[in-house]
Amino acid sequence: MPLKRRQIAWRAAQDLVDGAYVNLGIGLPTLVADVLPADREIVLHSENGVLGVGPAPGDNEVDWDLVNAGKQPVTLLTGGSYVHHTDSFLMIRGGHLDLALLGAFEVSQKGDLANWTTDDPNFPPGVGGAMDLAVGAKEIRVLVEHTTRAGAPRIRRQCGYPLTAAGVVRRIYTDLAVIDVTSAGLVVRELVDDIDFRTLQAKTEAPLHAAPDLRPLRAPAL
Amino acid sequence: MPLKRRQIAWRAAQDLVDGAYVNLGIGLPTLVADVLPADREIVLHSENGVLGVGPAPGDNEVDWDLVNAGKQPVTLLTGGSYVHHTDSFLMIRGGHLDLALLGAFEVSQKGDLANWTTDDPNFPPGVGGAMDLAVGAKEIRVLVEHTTRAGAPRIRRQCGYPLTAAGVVRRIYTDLAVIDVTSAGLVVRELVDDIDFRTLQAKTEAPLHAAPDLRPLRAPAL
Amino acid sequence: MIDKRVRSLADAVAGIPDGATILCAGFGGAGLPDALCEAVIEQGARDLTIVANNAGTGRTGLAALLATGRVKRIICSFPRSSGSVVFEELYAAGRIELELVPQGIISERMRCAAAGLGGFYSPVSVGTRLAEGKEHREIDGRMYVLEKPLKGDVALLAADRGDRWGNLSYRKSARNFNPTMAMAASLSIAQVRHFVELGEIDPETVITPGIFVDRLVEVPA
Amino acid sequence: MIDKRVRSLADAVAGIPDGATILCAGFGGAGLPDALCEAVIEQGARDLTIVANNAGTGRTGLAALLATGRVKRIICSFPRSSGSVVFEELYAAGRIELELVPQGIISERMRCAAAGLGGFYSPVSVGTRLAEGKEHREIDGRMYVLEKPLKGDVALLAADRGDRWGNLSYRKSARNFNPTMAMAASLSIAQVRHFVELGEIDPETVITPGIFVDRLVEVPA
Repeated sequence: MPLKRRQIAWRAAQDLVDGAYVNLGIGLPTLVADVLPADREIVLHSENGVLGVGPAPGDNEVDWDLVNAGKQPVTLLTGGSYVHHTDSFLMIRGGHLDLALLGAFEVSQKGDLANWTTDDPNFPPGVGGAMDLAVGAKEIRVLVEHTTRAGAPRIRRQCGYPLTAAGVVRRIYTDLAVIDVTSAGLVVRELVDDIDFRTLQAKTEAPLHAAPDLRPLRAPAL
Repeated sequence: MPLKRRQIAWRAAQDLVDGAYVNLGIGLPTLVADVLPADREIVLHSENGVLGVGPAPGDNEVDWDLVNAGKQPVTLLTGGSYVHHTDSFLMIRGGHLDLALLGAFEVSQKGDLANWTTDDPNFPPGVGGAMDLAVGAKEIRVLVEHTTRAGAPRIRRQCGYPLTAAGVVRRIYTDLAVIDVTSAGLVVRELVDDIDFRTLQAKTEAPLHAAPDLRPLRAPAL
Repeated sequence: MIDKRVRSLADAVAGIPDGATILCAGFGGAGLPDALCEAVIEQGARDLTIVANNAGTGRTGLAALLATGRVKRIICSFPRSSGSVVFEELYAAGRIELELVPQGIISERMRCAAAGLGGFYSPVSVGTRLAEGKEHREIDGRMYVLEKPLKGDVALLAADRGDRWGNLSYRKSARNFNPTMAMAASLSIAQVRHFVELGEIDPETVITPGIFVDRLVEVPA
Repeated sequence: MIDKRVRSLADAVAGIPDGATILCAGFGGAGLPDALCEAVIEQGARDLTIVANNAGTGRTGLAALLATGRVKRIICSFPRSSGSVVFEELYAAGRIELELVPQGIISERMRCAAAGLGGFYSPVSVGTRLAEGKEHREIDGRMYVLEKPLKGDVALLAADRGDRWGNLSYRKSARNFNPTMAMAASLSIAQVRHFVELGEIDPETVITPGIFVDRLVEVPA
């Protein structure tokens, strides 16, 4: 079974180490805040000046002065703090974040990231903090559905959409697999149970390599 | 009678308008904080991150966490605030201060300012915030004794010491006179009672012009 | 005596000239000076350039100002928020110019202006379409583009508390662009939820010192 | 679990390598990490470059570190404070290099490094000896010099309160260079007067967020 969106977020969250400073981009990555491993302290950064983002508030706790990058209400962990936008992006661009988890339209086999415009003339482009994050965080990982709704692959030889940054993505979490971007190409580390490697390759434009220790990709029901 | 140092500060303080944001440099200008006109709210800035510097503390109120640019203990006015150094110099360099009152080794007839090094090889130079202030504040005025202890003029055709900034000084307050730097040269606006213009000129290397409405320079005993 | 408080929104936005560049704070709805945006509609300035992170949502606040057709150009990072219907209509009709700037670079360019600097070298956007036409330079083995200061004629701000000196404090993520925009405009105007007495904001916790604020008006939440 | 608190000054300064560039906060005696400076003496690193506003006073703290002869170079704005006797002796004897940088430019260069930028154009020092050898550029009719980022291997900080995440708050003008230096070094070490529980520093009034701090040690005033 392909993972649900929340399960993709859960899988990405399992790789976060205790004490890590992690930015969550809008879309899929935002879900990570609600599925963090309970045994670790992970400090989530939101580009709009929140360090120490907590889980979504209960219905009675919503405070519209406290939102995340996707403008959804969040909470603040004990120990968290607020900064203004310029300082927030100093954190981003200055290499102070260990990791940024970002959404994508497309990722190339070389780790190129395209997530800001589809060039649809009827639809204004929106870059937000994506370019700042893509060049600023110490490491970039992407959370993305393996294909578009129409079935087109999002992991490509070259990005068709305009780039956000070149050669920055190190790991890709999809509903079907966990894939590392390496100097030897794309290496599949984990694959969901009911899809074989060949089927995965068919849904992926760029060539894939199976890791010697290829493992099943499984997530709890959530 | 030449003015005493505190009287020079008092005279400079008389020209500060209600609501002005004013930086005080080290040395003579620092004294201005204690002789402000009581009928105006003037917000004094100290380069080390204090906005709203108050008068010197009483002996029992000294707090070594609250000092001015000269590292002397000060107080904070109600309404004052603290910022870090980078923001303090953003205020300075970004033109947010209406006025900086600075000390000087020398000032030229064109408003060149020299106040950071005498090139004495036995004595390290110290620039501090002088260059930032000299180019950043909306207006620069200098408080200085008219001559050195040895009697050499400090107001010169050209500065002999290395410049802090060129062409920035607009008004000079000395123990003998108040002098404006204008496109037509140095214009004496006020002169102490017991010195005539010719004597003042003799103590000044650069040529002086008497203002049509030259007035006496007087200050209370303080 | 310093008293930057004004009595009405009309007084707060008085004198904004045609052709002004207006920095408009806020991230989504947080810290958004919606009342001031609407006051600018009444005030009447036109041919405006707006600098903001988003392009307004719904039909109120910034979106209402856009809907007047008096904004010729918007400089923002993310005009694509759900509910940016007014902007999308204007954009599709070719009735508004869009300059898209990465979010951190908008903020840094405004800070650059505020700090009296002439420009800075940024690694952001290198190798992308947004770097086209920008001066490139390699420094210590990394490629950068030159970014220029972005100064406002006016800043519209939203804060939680403000005193007569113009000192401001914010709540939580409503801080966002407000402190930087306050520093980067010739005329900075804040709507605050609460006027407070001088000294009520702890000097350690003033986020925007009054030196950066010219007028403030009380607009209860 | 994040816990950046260490038990001793020796633990706080462990591992500083020879040849390190150390950012040392403080303005005069306010916000000066004197105990950490003295701990570096015990720790033993040599061939150090110190970045600080002043060059130490008396015979303790930074001055004591200078007196060991293990500082080859100091980058500062004002080494001339009264009581900078140790520095003056070393300087007169030609035993220490001095790079003099305007105070705001030291601070801005460190921020530039902290912010991941490649450099900036500054109007400060134009037309003076301190601009000699710097790249000049006219932008919009004003002359600027190019200033480069200044990054530390280590920052030594002094704060009032600190918690296990490394969040710091300061008192009054003891804030000075501390927040910027905390951001600009690979390893930031703070001496704090009081360890406090997580959450005791109001999130609105954290001045240095813990992301910028690696170790903190309690040194009561």
